[in-house]
Amino acid sequence: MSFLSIGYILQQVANGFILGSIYSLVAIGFSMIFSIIGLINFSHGDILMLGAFSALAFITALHGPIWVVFGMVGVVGFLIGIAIERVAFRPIRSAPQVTGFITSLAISSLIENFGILVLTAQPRSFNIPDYLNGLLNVGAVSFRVIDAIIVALSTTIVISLYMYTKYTRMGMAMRATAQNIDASRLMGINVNRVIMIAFAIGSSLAAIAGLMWGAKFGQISPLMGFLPGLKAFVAAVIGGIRDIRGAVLGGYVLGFSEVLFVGLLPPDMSGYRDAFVFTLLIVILLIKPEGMLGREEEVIK
Amino acid sequence: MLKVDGLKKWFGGLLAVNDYSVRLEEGEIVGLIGPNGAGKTTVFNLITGVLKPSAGSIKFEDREITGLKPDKIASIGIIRTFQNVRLFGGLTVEENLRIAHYTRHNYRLYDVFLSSKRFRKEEEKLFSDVSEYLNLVGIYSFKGYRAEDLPYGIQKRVEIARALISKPRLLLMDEPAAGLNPNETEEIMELVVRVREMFNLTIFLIEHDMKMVMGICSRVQVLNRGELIAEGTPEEVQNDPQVIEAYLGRKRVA
Amino acid sequence: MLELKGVDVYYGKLYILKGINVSVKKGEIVTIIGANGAGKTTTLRTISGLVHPRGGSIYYNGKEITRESSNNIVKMGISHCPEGRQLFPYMTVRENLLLGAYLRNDTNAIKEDMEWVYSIFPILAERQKQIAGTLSGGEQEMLAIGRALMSRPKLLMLDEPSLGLAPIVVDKIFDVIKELNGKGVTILLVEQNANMALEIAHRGYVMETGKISLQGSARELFEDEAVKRAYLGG
Amino acid sequence: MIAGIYTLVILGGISYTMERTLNDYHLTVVEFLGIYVILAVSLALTNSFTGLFSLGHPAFMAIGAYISAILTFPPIRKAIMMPALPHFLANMQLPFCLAVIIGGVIAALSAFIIGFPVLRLRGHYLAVATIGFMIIVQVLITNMNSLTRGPLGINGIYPYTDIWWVYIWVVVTVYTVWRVLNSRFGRAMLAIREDEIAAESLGISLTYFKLFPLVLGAFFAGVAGGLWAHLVTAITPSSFSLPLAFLLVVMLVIGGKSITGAIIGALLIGIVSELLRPLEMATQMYGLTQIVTAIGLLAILIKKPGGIAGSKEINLVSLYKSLKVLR
Amino acid sequence: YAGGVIKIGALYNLTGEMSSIDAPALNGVKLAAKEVNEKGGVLGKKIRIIAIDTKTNQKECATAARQLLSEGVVAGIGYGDTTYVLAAAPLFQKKHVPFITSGATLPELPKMIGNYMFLVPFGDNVQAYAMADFLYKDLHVRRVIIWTNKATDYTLALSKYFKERFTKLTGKKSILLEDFFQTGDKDYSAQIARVKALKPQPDALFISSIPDDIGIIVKQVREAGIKQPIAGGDGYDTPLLVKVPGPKLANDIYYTTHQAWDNPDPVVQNFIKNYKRMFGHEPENAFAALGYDALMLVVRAIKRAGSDNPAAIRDALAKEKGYHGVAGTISYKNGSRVPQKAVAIMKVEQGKIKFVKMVMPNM
Ligand SMILES: Nc1ncnc2c1ncn2[C@@H]1O[C@H](COP(=O)(O)OP(=O)(O)OP(=O)(O)O)[C@@H](O)[C@H]1O
Ligand SMILES: Nc1ncnc2c1ncn2[C@@H]1O[C@H](COP(=O)(O)OP(=O)(O)OP(=O)(O)O)[C@@H](O)[C@H]1O
Ligand SMILES: [Mg+2]
Ligand SMILES: [Mg+2]
Repeated sequence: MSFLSIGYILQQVANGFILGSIYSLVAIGFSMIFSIIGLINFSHGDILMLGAFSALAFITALHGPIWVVFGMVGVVGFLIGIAIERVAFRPIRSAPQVTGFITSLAISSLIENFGILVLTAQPRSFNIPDYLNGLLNVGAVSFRVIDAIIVALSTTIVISLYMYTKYTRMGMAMRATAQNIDASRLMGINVNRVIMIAFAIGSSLAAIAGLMWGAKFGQISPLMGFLPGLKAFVAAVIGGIRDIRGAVLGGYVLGFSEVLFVGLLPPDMSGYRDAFVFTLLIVILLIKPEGMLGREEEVIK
Repeated sequence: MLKVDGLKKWFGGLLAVNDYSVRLEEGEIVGLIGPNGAGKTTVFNLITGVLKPSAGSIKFEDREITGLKPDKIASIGIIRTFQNVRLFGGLTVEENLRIAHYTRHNYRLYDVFLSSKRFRKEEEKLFSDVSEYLNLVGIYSFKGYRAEDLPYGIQKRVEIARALISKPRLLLMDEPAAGLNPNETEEIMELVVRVREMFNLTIFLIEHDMKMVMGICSRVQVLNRGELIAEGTPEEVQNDPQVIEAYLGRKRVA
Repeated sequence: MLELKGVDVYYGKLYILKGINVSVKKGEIVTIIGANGAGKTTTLRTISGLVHPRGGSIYYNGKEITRESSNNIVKMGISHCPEGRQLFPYMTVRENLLLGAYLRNDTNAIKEDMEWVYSIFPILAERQKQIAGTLSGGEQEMLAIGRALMSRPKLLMLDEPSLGLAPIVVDKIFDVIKELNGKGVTILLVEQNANMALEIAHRGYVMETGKISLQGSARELFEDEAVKRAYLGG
Repeated sequence: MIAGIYTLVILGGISYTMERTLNDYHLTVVEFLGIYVILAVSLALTNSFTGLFSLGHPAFMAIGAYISAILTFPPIRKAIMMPALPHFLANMQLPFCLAVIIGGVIAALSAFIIGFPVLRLRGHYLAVATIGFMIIVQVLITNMNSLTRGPLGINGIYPYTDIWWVYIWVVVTVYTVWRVLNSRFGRAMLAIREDEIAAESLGISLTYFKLFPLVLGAFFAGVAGGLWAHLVTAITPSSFSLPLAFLLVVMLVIGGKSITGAIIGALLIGIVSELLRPLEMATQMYGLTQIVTAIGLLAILIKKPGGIAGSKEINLVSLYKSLKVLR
Repeated sequence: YAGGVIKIGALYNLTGEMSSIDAPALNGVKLAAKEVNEKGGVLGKKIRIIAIDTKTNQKECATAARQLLSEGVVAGIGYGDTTYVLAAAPLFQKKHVPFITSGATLPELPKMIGNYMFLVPFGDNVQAYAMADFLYKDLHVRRVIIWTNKATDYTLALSKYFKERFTKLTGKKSILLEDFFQTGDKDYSAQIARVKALKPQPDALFISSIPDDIGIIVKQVREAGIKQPIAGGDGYDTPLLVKVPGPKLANDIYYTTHQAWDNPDPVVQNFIKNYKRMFGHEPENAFAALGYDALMLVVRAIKRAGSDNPAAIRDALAKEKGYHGVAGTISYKNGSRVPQKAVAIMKVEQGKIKFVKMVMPNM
């Protein structure tokens, strides 16, 4: 095919990378919450939506520099995370995992339908200052300033978060809580606080990803959260949920495969894209049943 | 009845079991002892198919069972108990035993739907068996409790009852007396001896309680760092200097 | 140092601990013995705040801790080596030990203590980098004990520390308990190996179906006919 | 046995009365409730009893729905609407009952094929794989225009589904699952749910007893899909998608881990949205139903994390005894 | 109102994915009902709208339709998408109650469902033909590429008719490339790259999209430096078309729709004014106008029939000869229940939407 030039492929790789960066940011937040209390949090995507709308509000009201908006949205997500954990998830913490999952569905439905009631279902445009839309060219590859910011910011966040969980006391406490709550208590870890912080950080990342989403695609709506939420779940699982690096990897795999399947399949096959993407993901799982970075270390005694 | 030859198991760089062999004759109670981390549980895991051996062969009644899946091996008649007790925690004691009755049923799916005679007969037998085994192990009064709510000691007994009700030919017991006080240990010893006679069982036993090992085993093997360092009657093993050094400690000899 | 007054504990609707009174004085080794299901484990879990009593109260150094959360209780110097090991299965041996010292900041002293634990259980030193979930049963028990030691407790509660250990290691553990006690650590010990427990303890309690049925000095209990018959073996 | 017959008769009587007295709308609501019961009870096989977290039920429904719809469709209309149908299908028109069963069987067959590789996965890994399966089925239906008419879907399906078909299938489903559960097969499933390793060590084959509930559940999902198609009369690829899977899981969780629980959950979820509708119509606040339902759901979960029925079953015999119907 | 009420059912997906299309339509219906009632109702009776949210779910459509029918509505109005009409309308047909879809544009609908089914908008064939004619004759376009959302029936049908007409005008080779995407897609870089790689370049891009996606598509196409005209159907009738890409990028876009909002016609301007008064904002999209027209059509039919008997209403509806509505003038001719009405062609220039002309393609 004529369009399969090197430049074309490089461009697709770049696009996959940008998309993957957003996905992995959503997924890492998802995976943080998941790994600690085993909660599949389907309201994660709706927090992304709330982040996007609050970003829109800040941008319209403030006209401030974009990094201030990023900061404020992060704080909003942080607080939402704390609130949701307190009200909905703490009371059912000792219940079976699937109860938490259902709770998150209920929260998600609450947020979405409140969103429709208050904001109406109409999508809104999300316009960012012009300089962020400027086109950059590197060789054959072109992208926009906001894309560069997205990639840089998510990479930074992902790396610092990894460092945080790996090397700080709080990070250690998080990993401990993830593995054995009672034992963590006995070590003197304030489990409630740890879970709350994990929720807050995870939600804050979702909110920031919401801002990125809006800035990249230019449009947001009260129902926008479903798909990213689902993708975060898929990415986190594919990567291997015990390790937040897995979520990052899963996010990129998902981003790349979505872009590349459209990019490389002949146009009339592109309707099958999602089937290909999910077939690939299932195959990955069959080869590595615990996800790409997961490992099965249960010894039978 | 059981023939194990040249068994090896690597965990990464660690050779957990090295060139291990054993012969069990019908009706015997044989002990397997050794320091913590010697590889005893690993041997059980290899025999029951939970782990795949790195080398070696396992034969049960002249049938090669190396590499078979655990459920196949179990249905041939090799049943085990676990060191860390693996009950069906959310279910009652009674249900735990009913499940284990599994291999003894022959009815088919259509028997179930038609509630055929065969089905009813086998299920009736099941109910009487469950009571019988609960009584045998002395836990009848706990039958309605959820297994995971029970104290550790009772859980150990439930596990034994569960293993017995599936009518094993060879029973592998991993530390049945752990967590029991001396009196309870004695009860378990009696129980083991009794069921061996009742069902003509062969028993392979891992245990750190020397009173139990010395009391009921006809032969004892000693494993250290994956290798057999001694084998013989309880008395022989007990006085083996290597065993004392590595396992029993000098205090106990006195 | 520690005092339980009329403590009632329920699991759901089940009445488990029925108004028990237990006290531990500073510098003592106190042991609780009793049959399976008597409520020994529950007693320890209640003290360390994993379960909260419905009635009665618990005092530690004169301060009421009945409703206190576990992490605060641990901060006060109580360390609990729980039944069933409760390790962090995906962490290495070393990391598990470090978590035992979670509340401490004295890096050098932590290192020293870790060396000390390794000297008690040399096999753990060998297995430093192994994931705790893959340790053998006995190795896990050693790690759980080691982890409890790492917090430098004032009161150490051990729930069946000898479970699954080779005889030579059991002896070692009882030696260590005595040694620690010699250094001023108060000890509350739950053991099935009642003979050995009473041998090193100062005082003991006998528990039966959620009640304290007997208490006294270790010697008294050791010589009590009923205790002998029920718990010490023939 | 006698209790069972009593129940059949009572339920039959209720159905008869309803058929006679209810209007079209209420009858439809009842029929959907029945379909929900079939779905929830059959999904309970995997999700509640075997501990396999499957979200793939809508995929099996879709398969059953499409197959049975194509099979009952009159050849004349097929010639216009689906001209590219293979010859044997184009000329075939089967009775409703048979079509639904074939739909169920093919759904079960697909469960068998997908189950073999995928059931090695556990927990959330399985959930993702089943979501993937559902999306793949959806994509195939969307893109196989000649068979399925793509996103437009199939419409004008004859509304064969009536309260009696629903009644029969509810009874068959509940009976089957109940029998299975109280046999060695069901006990093997419970064992796998509680501890795979221990189950295996007692001689229970994981492969077989994971496949079995999936395939059996898929059969009933396929049947429910067929009933659904012939009740709604129009189906599209998006009729059977993730939100429906979530809805079914919600039923199971608020009901509890038992057949009784699954039935309670299905009825509750099915009835609540209908009951709340007048409120929504009166306030004109659309979305209120979902909000109220969500809050109610949260309340139930916090109060009863194990579900309304927990893992308890209604014992029919003792129920009748306590009502003094039976002596 | 001495004469009581006339119940008219409204089925819309007010929550879920379709809500951005359906919610404005219901608003239009409500506005029309309010206006009618303020003027004394019809036949001395008040119109009561019974609206049900069917949650973007066909099962809900089927139950809600039955609920409406059991409440005795004399007509049903609803939906901006064929899929949901197909679940609800047959039930109305069976009970011989007319169903008027305010927004679904599949021209075969009445044939598929029966003589009680009516469309308010023109069929997709009409608008697609109109656009093909316009591109060919007015813009002198000879080579196009077509992008189609493969996940909805509306977009598939639109592309199908466009292709049919355009190849008839210019020959098969005039379609340089057909490419596809799906509802909710966010990244069009692959499709864009394929357009850019074409030699020769197309004269225009025909992109068949629903309202929720079109803004994002235009934004990315223009950002990538593709300058050719973009053309499409009434799915473009949403503020997002301009707002998402911004006025600079929203340029050189042509689309067909039902009505031009800047049409000085008092019917249109009053509608906008009253809508704003009632709901606090301007109509979100053309579906609002279509919903308004749908109810007005029913009311006119009731008046003409002099009865609120559903069968009588149907007969009167079928005889509609020139209702001058917000979204054009509607008449059902020759027994067809798809209106013969002119298509408005709009142009977007630097973010400004301009009316180009009305077209009535010969079919
Ligand atoms: N998956 C694994 N990876 C690495 N090492 C392992 C693994 N499983 C077991 N081991 C190691 O193999 C050795 C043998 O373990 P095993 O459980 O067989 O010991 P054991 O003799 O049963 O000891 P105990 O008496 O303490 O139960 C141990 O040192 C253990 O740490
Ligand atoms: N989570 C629980 N839910 C309900 N009952 C429980 C639970 N945990 C323990 N029990 C019950 O509480 C009682 C006391 O148990 P506990 O574990 O404290 O006994 P124990 O003395 O430590 O026994 P063992 O020596 O076997 O460890 C037992 O009857 C047990 O069945
Ligand atoms: Mg062992
Ligand atoms: Mg205990």
